[in-house]
Amino acid sequence: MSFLQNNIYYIGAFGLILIGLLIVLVKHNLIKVIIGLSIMDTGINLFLIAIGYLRNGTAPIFSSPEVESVLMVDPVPQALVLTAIVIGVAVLALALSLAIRLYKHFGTLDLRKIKELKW
Amino acid sequence: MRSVFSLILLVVIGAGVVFTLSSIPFGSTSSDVGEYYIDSGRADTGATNIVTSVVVGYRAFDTLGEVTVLFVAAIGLGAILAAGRENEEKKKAEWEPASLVLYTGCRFLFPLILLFGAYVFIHGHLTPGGGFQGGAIIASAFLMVYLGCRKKRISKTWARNTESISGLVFVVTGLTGLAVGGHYFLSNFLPEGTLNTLFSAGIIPIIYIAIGLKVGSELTGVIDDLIEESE
Amino acid sequence: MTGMEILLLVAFGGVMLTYILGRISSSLRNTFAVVLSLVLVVIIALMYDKTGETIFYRGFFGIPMSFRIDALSWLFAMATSVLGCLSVIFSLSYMSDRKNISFYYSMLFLVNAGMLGVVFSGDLLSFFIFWEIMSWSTFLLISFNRGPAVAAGLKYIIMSIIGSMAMLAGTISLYTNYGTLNIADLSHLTVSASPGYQLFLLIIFGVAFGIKNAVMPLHTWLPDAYTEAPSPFSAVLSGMLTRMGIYGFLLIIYVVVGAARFLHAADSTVSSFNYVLAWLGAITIVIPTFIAMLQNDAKRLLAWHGIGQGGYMILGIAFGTNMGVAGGIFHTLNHAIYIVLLFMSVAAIQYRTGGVRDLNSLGGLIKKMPVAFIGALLGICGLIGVPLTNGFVSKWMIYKTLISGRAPFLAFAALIGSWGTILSVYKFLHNIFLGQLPEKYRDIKQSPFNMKLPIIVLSSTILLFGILPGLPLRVINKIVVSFGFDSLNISLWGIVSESGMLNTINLFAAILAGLIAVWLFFRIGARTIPVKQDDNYAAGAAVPRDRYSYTAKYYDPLFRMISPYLKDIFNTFYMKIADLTGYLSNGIRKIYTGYVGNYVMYIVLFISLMIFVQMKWSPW
Amino acid sequence: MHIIELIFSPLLALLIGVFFLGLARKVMARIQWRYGPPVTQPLIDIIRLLSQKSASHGVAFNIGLVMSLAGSLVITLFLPFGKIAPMSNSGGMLVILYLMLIGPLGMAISSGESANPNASIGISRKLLLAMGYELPFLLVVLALMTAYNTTSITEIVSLQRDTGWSMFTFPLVLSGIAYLLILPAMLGVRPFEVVNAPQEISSGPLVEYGGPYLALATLQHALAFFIGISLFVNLMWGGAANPVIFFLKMLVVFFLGIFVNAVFPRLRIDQAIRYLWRWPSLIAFAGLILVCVTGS
Amino acid sequence: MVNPVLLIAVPLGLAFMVPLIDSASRKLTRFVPVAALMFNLILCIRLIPAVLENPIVINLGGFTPPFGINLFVGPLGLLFAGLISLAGLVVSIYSLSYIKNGPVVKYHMLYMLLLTGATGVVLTGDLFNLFVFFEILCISSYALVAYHGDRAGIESSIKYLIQGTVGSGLLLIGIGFIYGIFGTLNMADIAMKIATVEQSTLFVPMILMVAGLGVESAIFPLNAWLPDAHSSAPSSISAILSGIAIEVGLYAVARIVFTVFGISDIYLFFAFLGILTLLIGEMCAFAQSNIKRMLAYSSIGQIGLILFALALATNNTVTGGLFQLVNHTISKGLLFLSAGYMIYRSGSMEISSLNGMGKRMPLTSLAFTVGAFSLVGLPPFAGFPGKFLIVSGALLKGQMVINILVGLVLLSTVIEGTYFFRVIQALYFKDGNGERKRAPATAVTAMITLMILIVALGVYPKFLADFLSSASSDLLDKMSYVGSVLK
Repeated sequence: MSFLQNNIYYIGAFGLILIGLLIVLVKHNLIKVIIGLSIMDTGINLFLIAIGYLRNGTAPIFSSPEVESVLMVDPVPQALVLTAIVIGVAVLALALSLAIRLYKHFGTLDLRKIKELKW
Repeated sequence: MRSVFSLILLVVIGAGVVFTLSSIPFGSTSSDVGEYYIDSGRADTGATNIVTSVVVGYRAFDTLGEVTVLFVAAIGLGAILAAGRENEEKKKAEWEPASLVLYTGCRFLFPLILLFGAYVFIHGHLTPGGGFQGGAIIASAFLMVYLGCRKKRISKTWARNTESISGLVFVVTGLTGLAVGGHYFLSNFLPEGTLNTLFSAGIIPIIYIAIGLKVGSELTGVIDDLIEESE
Repeated sequence: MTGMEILLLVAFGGVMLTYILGRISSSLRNTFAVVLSLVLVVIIALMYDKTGETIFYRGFFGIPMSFRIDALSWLFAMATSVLGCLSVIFSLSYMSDRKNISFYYSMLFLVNAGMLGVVFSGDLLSFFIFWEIMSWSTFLLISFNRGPAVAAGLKYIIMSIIGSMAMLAGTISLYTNYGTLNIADLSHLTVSASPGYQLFLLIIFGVAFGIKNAVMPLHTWLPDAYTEAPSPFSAVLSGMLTRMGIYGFLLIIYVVVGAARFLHAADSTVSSFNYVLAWLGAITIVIPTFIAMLQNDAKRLLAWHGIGQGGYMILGIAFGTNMGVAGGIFHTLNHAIYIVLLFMSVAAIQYRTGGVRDLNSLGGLIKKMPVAFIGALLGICGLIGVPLTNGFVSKWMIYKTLISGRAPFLAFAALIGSWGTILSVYKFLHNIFLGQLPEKYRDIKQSPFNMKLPIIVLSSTILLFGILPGLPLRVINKIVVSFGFDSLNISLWGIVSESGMLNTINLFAAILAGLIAVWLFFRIGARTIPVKQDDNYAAGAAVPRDRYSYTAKYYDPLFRMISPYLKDIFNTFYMKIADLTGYLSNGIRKIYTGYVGNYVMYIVLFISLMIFVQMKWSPW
Repeated sequence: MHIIELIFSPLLALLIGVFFLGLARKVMARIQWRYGPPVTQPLIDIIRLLSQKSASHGVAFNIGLVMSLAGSLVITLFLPFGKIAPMSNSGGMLVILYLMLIGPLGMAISSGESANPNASIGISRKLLLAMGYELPFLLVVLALMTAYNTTSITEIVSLQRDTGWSMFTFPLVLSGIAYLLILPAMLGVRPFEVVNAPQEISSGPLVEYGGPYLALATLQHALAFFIGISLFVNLMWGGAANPVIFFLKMLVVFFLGIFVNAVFPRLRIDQAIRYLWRWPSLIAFAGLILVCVTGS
Repeated sequence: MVNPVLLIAVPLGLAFMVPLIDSASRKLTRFVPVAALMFNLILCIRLIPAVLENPIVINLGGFTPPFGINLFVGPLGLLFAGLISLAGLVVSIYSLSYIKNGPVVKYHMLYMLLLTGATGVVLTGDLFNLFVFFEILCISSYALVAYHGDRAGIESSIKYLIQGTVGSGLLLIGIGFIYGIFGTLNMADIAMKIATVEQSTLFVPMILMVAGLGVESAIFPLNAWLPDAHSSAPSSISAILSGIAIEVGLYAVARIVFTVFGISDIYLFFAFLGILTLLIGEMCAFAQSNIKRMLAYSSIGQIGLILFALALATNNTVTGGLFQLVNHTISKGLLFLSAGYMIYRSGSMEISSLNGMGKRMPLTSLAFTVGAFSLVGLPPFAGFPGKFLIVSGALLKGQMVINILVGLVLLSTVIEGTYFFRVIQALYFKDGNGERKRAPATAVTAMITLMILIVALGVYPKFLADFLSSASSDLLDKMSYVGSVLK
């Protein structure tokens, strides 16, 4: 039971990543695939935060001088996650605009039908 | 059949990940770089919010890259939507006007959200949050206005100009750091000032304000493009 | 700036200049082309009997690229430049009515320069570079007159790239093993090489030169290339370019691997390689010559003979006695002369009859184009090896080596090859020149002067070398000595060797006397009245005019017996391989199915496969 | 003395050749129970033909025929007739082999020039027949040359003096038999007479020949006959010390040829080739292998 | 001495300024990329002498490496930066006249940002920074592939985006693992600490990162996006993608595998992967009838060859690999540029429609021929020295399995020769209709510069060979990298 308890964050994070991948692999609808990708992104962000987490640590902000720094969480993954989230948003926006254009051209979002460029 | 096969693949990857994770115990990783930032973060950059000191101080180059990513995405989105647009005719969809309650509610809330957004990115180096979060809040304010009162539209050039000016501010401060400061790009050439006061931590607030404006205007531009597309 | 550097500079400079002048005016370019080729001939002639090596370029990763001249390279260079000059003179009028002729001339000079580069290169790197330049410029020329020539050009370039890649592998393996590519040093270093490595070298270079010289299994590109190339160029192609393979074989067997020293040592791999090569040469003589009999297209018939004669040269060279090698080299020279002559006579006929080269629709042209007839007659006599022609002397030398070298079966193949040549070549002469003159060629004129000049020059050289073989043999003897063999006993009129000798002057005198005697005997007979061609005896029945061609299916009884055995199995085999690759590549490209789910599946598959392998066997 | 030999041996050959032609017609007649023309008939015909006018089909028509006769004449210089072998030191068996093809080639060119369909068909038959007997003949010659390890014919003759006729020495027996089987084809006698038999397509290549041309053609035919027999005698029956014995041996071979000529019907050209390439070639091939195995 | 960080800062600043410049004067925006890249090229050339002695390490923000981000400008980094700016400059000159319709301002901004991302990836010394610049490169190429907005462009862009995002996700997970294990993001720091950790745990992060970067650098199983993306993008963009983007991806893979991880017994596997990519690329290209798709598959093939050369990890082969890489950038760029205008004139991308182009556009066909000959590796052109070095380096290793692989390389050259010569024959020796019209001046200048470069490199490869051997030693020996960064 203790394995599940103290690794719940890793399990959660990689659960999300693998589910996201599974969606991308299995689903045919473009929107679902994009949702799968963003699920995978959130999973990765959760994983990064889990890496930097100290057991019952606090946010690394010295709001008042006397806050001591022993129990502070590692700030670097948080900086990485900040960037990762923004990249996730950027790619998501681009994907959705492409989806709009795709629907205008192909009339469908079913990726199995969007196979003109092959071989 | 396909899902079963991909499930097997993912299980194998999961096994590999578990095997690797065994060497990274949860909740007790000791990253010496992280400790260094916590101990000397305030001394080096003057910001009390260590995450901000990492984001804009130590790893400012990352954030510059980060801002460029958003900038690229915004332009890419504009290019893709514009490319498709001119080859089909322009039809104006008739939208029925929003109800009065909704209209006045939005008009009342709009400045408040803007104010809150500004507060967030101005105090980036003191309180949690920063340029990106503030920008997002500002964009949400504009989104609310779009949803609330349909006909309102911000002027295209305004959004684009703030975007490029704030981007320029970021790069120019970096270059002046190179020219003036200890000959390093993005080095903190302004005095750190006293901790926990508004005007402290050298160039970090300036950069964060620039980022806040840039992200705000970019996301608004994105929302604007998407809404224009959906008409 | 030694003679060689000036020569190469002039040759390559000429290429650009011809193209530029071609832009200005065609007559200027024509005169420049002739002058340039004459200058080349003169420069090479001046370099007679000089040996030496100069490094001319170190820019390629510091590997010294050098020029080298010795008797062998001088002979080949001389032949190349003379034949090049003749073909330029010949193509002045032949190509006059075609489009983008300046491209043709510049490419012709590029091929010529490439050949000179190959012949004069002192190290394998510059040899390879000039070899490649020669190959792809030939490709451009073969596919010059569009239509079916494009397929022929493609087939040529594929096989020549395979050959170049084999040579590149060989050159680089030499470079990695010995650190140098200089031919002179290599010949000292390779002696210490293990037999296995020597065999590898011989095979790799053998494939490259075998393809170029169209040895039997690698010959399939040659018939199409010769027939589809513009005729003056197919003359150069058949005369000298394909014989670069022979130059390569000589270089590799006798200079780089230096076989002369231990050729007949019992266990040495080189002699087994030469033995196989000799048998390949023998097969290359017999089968293509009999296939030539089946052909109905004049140039294709000559092309198959090109392959057949290549077999004689390989036979001579592979049989490592001084007489054999000398015979092989002399035959290369002779073959160059008469095959160019034959192609030129075919070209002259094509020029006059508007590009017709189908043997069944020509005939009786002897009255209209006597010079072309003389050229063709002497050409085929050389090809057959009728005494008093140069072909006879070199074939005699090759037979002599085979018989005294106790290889009767090889000699048998060669002799039967000669008889096959007689039949097919007579068909060539008969169908074009003798027999009934068709109606539509009633009014064709003589071939122009600049076509007659090369034909006359070449015919006279055939007779000259046939009667006085000493002239070329002295040079060839120097080559044989440079390879390390002991020199032949050469005199102006022939060769003395321990088992029987050849005296061409006596032979000439005897035949001349015989001719005069019989001519006088004939003259004392009654006067003869010249009569028109269709006034001849047909046992009462009227000889039908122009309605059926009795030259078709000329050797039909023999064809019915041997043609089932003479299908070109190698060609069908290579075609099958080509289709197979096409089919395979069509299958492979199906991997990219177009559905993005599959593409992401490939990525995930790659990772999970790697992880699975790592977890299970952990090879890392 | 050398000069005299040079001049007289071709004349002698011509004489014997014409005599053989006349004798052949006389013997054939005798076998067919009739008297037959006098032995000197071919000589008379030649003189008659020389006096008749004839049509000429152009320069090559004349030169070709002259070249073929000259070629045959030159061969006789190289062939030892008993001791008389005027030029055998300046070219061995290979030269003879190659000189033997000048005759048919010259004939082919001249009759080709005559633009007569029958002539063309006739030449193709002549060359095919030549191809037919050439294959076994080369095997036989190669066997001989390998066995005696020389390409000079006088050496072969002198070696046979001590080892006995090569027909009966051990490794060459098979080659001898093969040579016997192909001899009728080389001589152009009856079973293989299709090339210029009058009954066939108006005597094939000779269809356009009249007057002096026909004379030269018969002379050429006579010389070919002589060369065929003398070559056989030299190679297989050990030549002879003096010309008289050599002539007697030739007579024996001649009679052999004529008897064969009298008895056999005429073969079609493909039958001839099929025959020549089946048994004689196999025997000759076996002979060569035998020589190689035993000789080396 | 000029600070190399300007290589990234100046184009970025100019990119941000483009909207302002555009509102000022419409015409000027077209020349901004040309100016930026000209600046970059001059800066790179000025830096060469300094870099040859010892690599320049720039600490950004004034913080020493393990704590701040540093740029590592060694010979290898400078080679790539120079190559990017050179090819970028030529293509930007080409696209002055090629890109006329559609949102042109956005095209130029995206184009400059793509090249900045590429320069960033090549120069950075920090793992996460590499990821960020890699993202800039990817996202701008997604957008530029869809620039034409037609069916093919959008379809290939969405497919490229999905695969690219999965790839960068994997890369990020790999970086997360590395940070979890070592606690630092600086490449030199990780390289130093790599030995402390047991090798089997490092395998999964390495595979994830290599797969992530591999998607962009077109290694076999991961390159399914490339044929569609390169064939439906505008030709100037496919020239940049083929010439620069995949090479930068390969640089990243090489840097990760050689410098950061440096586990030498995996190199043979990458050699096999390279050969597999080479063969599949060449075989697919052999069966194509669409000219740009054929060139895309041949890019896959060439990348396989370069990966094979790099994976053999001796100074000689890596120099050969880098030489082949430079040659591929230049000649593939030339091929795409000339193909661009030929397609523009003939209307369709089918090879059969290019018949007779030799007469209609003589200079462009000559450019195509020179590019094709150089790519196949015929002597007077730049491909031959590259192939010569790779094969001689590989044979020097002496192992039997390597010799067999070299045999396969030579075999694939034959296949490559076949399909390129087929096209050349279509250009010159088949008759086509249409009037004779030359390509515009800017395109012609671009093509001529590339042609001169190819012939110069082919005839005198020595002046590049010395620079490349120092670049290969920079890639191969880890210790000097770590030493110069964490001195």
